[in-house]
Amino acid sequence: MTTLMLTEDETMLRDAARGFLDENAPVKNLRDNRDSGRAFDPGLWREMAQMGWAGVLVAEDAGGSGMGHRAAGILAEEMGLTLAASPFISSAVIAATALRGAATNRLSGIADGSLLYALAVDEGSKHNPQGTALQAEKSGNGFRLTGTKTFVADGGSANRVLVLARTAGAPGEADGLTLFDIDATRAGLTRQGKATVDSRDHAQLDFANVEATGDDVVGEVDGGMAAVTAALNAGQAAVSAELTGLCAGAFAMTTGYLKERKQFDTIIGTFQSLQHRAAHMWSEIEVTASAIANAGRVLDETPAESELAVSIAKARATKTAKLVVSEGVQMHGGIGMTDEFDMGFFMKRARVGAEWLGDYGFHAARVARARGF
Amino acid sequence: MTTLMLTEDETMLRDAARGFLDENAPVKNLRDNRDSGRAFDPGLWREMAQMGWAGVLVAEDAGGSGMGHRAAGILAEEMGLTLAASPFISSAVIAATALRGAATNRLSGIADGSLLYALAVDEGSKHNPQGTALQAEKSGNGFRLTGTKTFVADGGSANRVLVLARTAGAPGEADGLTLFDIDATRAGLTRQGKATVDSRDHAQLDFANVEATGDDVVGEVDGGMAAVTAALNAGQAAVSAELTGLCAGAFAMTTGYLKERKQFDTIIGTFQSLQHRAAHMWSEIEVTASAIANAGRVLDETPAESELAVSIAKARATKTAKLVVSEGVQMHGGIGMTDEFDMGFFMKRARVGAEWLGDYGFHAARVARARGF
Amino acid sequence: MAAFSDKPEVFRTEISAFINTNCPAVLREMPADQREICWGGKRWTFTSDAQRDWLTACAAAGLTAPRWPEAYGGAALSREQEKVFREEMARAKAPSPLESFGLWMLGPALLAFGTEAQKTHFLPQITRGEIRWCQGYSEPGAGSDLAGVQTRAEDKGDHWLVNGSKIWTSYANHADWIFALVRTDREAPKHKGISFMLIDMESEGVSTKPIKLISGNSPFCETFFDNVKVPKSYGDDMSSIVGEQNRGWDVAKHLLTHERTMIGGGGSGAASGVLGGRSLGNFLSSLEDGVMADPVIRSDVMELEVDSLAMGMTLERYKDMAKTGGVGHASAMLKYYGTELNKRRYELLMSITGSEGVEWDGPHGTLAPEWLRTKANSIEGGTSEVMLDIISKRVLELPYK
Amino acid sequence: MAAFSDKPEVFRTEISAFINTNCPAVLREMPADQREICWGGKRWTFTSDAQRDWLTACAAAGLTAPRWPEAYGGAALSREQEKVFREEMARAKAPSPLESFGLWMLGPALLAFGTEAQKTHFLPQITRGEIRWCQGYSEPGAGSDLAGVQTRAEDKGDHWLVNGSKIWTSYANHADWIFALVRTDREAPKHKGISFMLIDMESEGVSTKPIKLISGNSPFCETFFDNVKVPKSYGDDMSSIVGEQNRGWDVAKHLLTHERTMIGGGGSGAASGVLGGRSLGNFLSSLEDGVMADPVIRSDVMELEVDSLAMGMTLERYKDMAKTGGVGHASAMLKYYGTELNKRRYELLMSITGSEGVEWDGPHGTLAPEWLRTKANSIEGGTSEVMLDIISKRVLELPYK
Repeated sequence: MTTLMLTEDETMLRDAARGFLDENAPVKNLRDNRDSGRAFDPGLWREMAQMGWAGVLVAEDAGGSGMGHRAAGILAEEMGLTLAASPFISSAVIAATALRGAATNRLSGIADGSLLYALAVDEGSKHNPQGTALQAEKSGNGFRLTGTKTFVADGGSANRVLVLARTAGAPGEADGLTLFDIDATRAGLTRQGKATVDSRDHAQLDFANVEATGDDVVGEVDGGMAAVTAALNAGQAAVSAELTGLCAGAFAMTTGYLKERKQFDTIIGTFQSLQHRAAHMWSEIEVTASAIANAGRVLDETPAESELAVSIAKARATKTAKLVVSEGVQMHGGIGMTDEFDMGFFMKRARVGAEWLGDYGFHAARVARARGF
Repeated sequence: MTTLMLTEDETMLRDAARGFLDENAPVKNLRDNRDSGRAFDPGLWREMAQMGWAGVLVAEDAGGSGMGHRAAGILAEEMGLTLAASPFISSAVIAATALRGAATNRLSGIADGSLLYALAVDEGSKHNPQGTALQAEKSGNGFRLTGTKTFVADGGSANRVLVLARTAGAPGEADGLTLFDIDATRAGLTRQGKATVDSRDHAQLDFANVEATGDDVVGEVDGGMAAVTAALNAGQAAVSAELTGLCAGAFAMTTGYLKERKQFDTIIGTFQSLQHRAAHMWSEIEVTASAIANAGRVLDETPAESELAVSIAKARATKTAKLVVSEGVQMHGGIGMTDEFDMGFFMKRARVGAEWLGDYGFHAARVARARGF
Repeated sequence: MAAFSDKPEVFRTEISAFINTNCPAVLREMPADQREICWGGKRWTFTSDAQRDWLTACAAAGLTAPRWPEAYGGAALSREQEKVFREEMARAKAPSPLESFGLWMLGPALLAFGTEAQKTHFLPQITRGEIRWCQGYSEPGAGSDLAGVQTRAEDKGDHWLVNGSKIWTSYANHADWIFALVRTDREAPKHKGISFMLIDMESEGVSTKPIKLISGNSPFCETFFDNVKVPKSYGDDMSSIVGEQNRGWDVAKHLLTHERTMIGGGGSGAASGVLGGRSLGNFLSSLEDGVMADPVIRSDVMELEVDSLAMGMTLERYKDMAKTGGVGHASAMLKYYGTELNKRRYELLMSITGSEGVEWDGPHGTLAPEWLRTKANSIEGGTSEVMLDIISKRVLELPYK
Repeated sequence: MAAFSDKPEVFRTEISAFINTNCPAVLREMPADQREICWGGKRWTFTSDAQRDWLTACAAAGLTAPRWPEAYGGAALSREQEKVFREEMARAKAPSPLESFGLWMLGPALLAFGTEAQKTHFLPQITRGEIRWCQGYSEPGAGSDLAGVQTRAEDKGDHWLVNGSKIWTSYANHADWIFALVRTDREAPKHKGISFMLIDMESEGVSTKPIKLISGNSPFCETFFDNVKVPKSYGDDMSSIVGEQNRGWDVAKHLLTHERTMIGGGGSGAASGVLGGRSLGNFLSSLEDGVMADPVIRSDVMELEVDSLAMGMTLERYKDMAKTGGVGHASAMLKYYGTELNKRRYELLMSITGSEGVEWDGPHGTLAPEWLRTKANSIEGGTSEVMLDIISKRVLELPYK
């Protein structure tokens, strides 16, 4: 396997992304988006698409840049650094992976940024694909979908939806699921936006006899888990990378504050207890960064084995982000609690990221299973 | 209910116990016991008995001092402070509680310190009374006991054994157990001492067709759990109290060291990171001390409700002791690692105390059940 | 003013009858989480006639400040009587008639440091809920360094001229008066030139600006003093300064200890917020299946419950200690442990409720803003770091530099 | 001296053949936890002829120090070749032929700071396992303050007269020579008057006293120097001091970084001890039923496994970083995290094994002494607190006082 350090190309990609995002999507943009009630800036997304980010996982012959999962992780990490909001993970990572090998026009639509996908998988408060109860009843040559999906990221702004539905078996069973790729405006599908703490687009999708044809099926009928697994792994790795970038952003803000803030006539960064806590946080971030790099590497090089690597990354990123934002707010004292200051945005996004596509316990349990206990 | 603060009488008892133990059972005695291969000092135990400690839970008309569980906790806590080894918890707390209402001669034997009891309850590596498999087969008017008990505290030096055996049902069931009170020298009972890290008396007891009569039964046949539950609660509370005293002992040693030790030409107690860790430890100890006092209070005043209070105490004491001894060794640096220094004894006893009569998870789960989840 | 019997059994009967007679049924039948706290004050709008009637009845009987002397609007209850009163209130499900910074903070300060005239004038206004007070300690940029007071009061003969600003003044935009630390001697050492001053918020030059928090709410304000004239005296023997001039730090320290114990109490249980008086187990049983099967969540919840119950016992023990001899600097432990515990509680509630919990208006009501609000628990009223400093230096007596 | 091919594929075949030919089957079939490490030295007693033969063969091929130059007893392998060698060793289940402080510590110091004569003389003795070295840094009472060296070497013309004592000298009672920090200039500032000296333990006046640890074992000694005469030179261009006189602190610092990375590696997995190469899952499956049903234990084990695997990736990443550009002070993180993780691992193993784990000679072998031994991990080679100081000041550049 290749090294876990960044290659020269990857370093260039990272630096370019950082330069672009610092200029075009600083944390202030998230605040502006929130205050103006939009989940992301379409203009920014167009520029990202033009730079090849939307097509990072789409092959070049389908119009993408085909840079792979490590590169996707680097981009997600940089977006986390400034909390840049975009449909990147839903469309460019999850949908692009799910539709790999599917119709080229979909993939090129993802790559050029015109198709915005959302993955509708969960139905309760916790990530649980196998728990899918949403029914896809056979009807003539097609299906009718009925049920409710919750916590659909980018579900309000998406123009297409990947939805996991049950065509056989009972909730809890991995078999009998089917993945559909449908237009978000299809009759019977209503979308209800949810105001979440991270000020991003999350929606509840209600399906009432939504018609789907055999052409809408991704992968095999009753084989939806196989169709969605690679996409989930890719998405989980990207969310982990975003969270790790978020850690770096919140941590840099915190150490910056420790170096300048005075209390009792002393720079607070000289207080040894804060120094040790900062050093501990940095250690956690470093260890997590390795897991993120490894997840990208495994997804690119031995994708069949990626579940363990991805779950280590998501578990670590979730836990590390919680530590870093909690310490970040505490070390900032009162101003960290004010809406005027950015630290709160990091805390809120970390909480949503902790739940998206599986929380700490979900992934830690997957690691345990993979490791034989 | 009465206050959780010490009453005047209790303060006097504590001060008297502390004075006696400081003089007669400092940590050095544990070292001497270990180096001479004995689990406790019989002379010391005689003196304890003469002061009424062995009869702390035995009514005055049976020769005891009848001071109750809070007093027993205070004594156990003081013993923990200097790691004083004695059969106190096994005999004076557990057996005295199990035999309450039984033959007076047994109780007076406990009170005068001549009867040394051990409770043989567990058979695996974790506390689990209901898991008892040791068979008590009906045989004529009596029983024949066959099976193995592990981790029997004071099992090597006891002259009597309380043994929980299965007279009906299957391992895992609470019903069908019977508690027997038998002589430790009875034919068919072999005792194998185990060298444990705390240098105290722990033994494996093997029963091969050991005969018992109906007179040996404590409580009802098949009602052993009822007979042993009060004793277990009392024992768990006393172990918790001992661990809390152990915390106080280890913590005092550590803060003492912080106040005198120099490194890099500075008293290490001035290092803020160590100060904050010490302050955190002290906070944990204070919170645990409340739980200990409460367990004693509930055992004395509303014993039927004691399970929750006792499990809170044992869970807190176990966790706090682990923290305090770990930090104690770390803050002492190299000398904390040497056998010559006493801190290691605290760490070793804390580990054994963590397991004795139920570990953290056992008691936390009991709290959860009592609290409705 | 109702007078209650000294005999314990009679007292219980009397107080129980008082509650049953005077607390309107509508208040007692309302679920705890839907009750609105009555804060009082000139601009208070009662949420119902029942709320007004209950306050009026309690104030008349001295029961908004049960332990204060009758002369100052209290009921002069003993500790034991107060305990019985609380028990009977809980039994009757009667809400507290009045809460305020006047009852919690200024009252205790006046009782300890005020003149007879100050007490007679200000305390009954508090107990009747007529005047709502706020606290002006912190200043912008000063953070934990409360003694770094820059707001200055210049001696202008018959009045003080106050200039400066305060931050983290709770609900200053709703308050009628403020008790504030101001610097009355700029030459004296840091802790020696501060006075504890009572200022009418309607004075010319006082203005407030709410601070929006990450929770979306604005429980705090910035409060500005721009050439505010504060009379040196509000009447005979009634200085606008509580305690001695330039000794306001003593008053503030006294109150800080008081405040810490109060804030620490938040850590013990489920008194308010999303749990709304429910036990954690009760809340958990309302969740969808499967969540509690996760060993990570289950073990975290178990640990939280153990620690919360033990903290409740600790508050009980410390209250008893405070009654006999006092707890001194050890109160910093209650503040530290209680607030950190409350943060853990809310982190866990967020984790348990998953994607529902992160909704501002989700099925768990105000959980998300409450969660964010808890992050301030370990900052306000002295940060956790300051508490640990106090414990290590004052309680454990670890050496200074 | 065997010469191996430069071509990767050929090299793999050759090295694999070498191992298969020279490593006796009895060593390769032995369970990992029953193997005894070969430490070498004048007084070494081989546990078997096989152990001796394997050392002899490896030493002859330079493979006890694969990356050292051939002139000094190494095999001059490239990084890639060394990796292949380790892979083939693992595949063949061949044990390390030799471990020693000479290979780990003194060798790297001599390679970086030694004269040609020092290297030619001392290094081959190390690679052949003829001389066993120990490290003499710490002194009684100095703790983390390694530069607080009191052991003094007085200049007596042709020799140094050494007096003082060292503590925590690993296996000094089995060592033939010691590399020690001694003060050669008592007037100079703390860090400037120290030299890195090589001393024959058979010299008159050297004595050792094992230190019994809480684990019951004595891996460390106190080592005393009582008027020990150390020649200034062991031969031409072969001073008894490595590097410049009075600049021994540079040598020591260089080695400390090296040591930290090595110790941190202990945190990543199950290389040794009670797990004996088994995975944690494998160990857990050997336990009695029910233990893993406890959510507290289960969630702790899951967390440990996640962190251990991530730490393994981190060691890999840092090794690669060290190869290109170096990691500098960030190595302190590996030491800190790795040792704390290893302590967690053993606390958990003790918790998992319950009443069996606390037995000195229970069913889990040496678990109890290993557990106690891990407590030293975060003390030796720089305490966790020192590592956190290094990270905060050197890596994060948080301000000094």
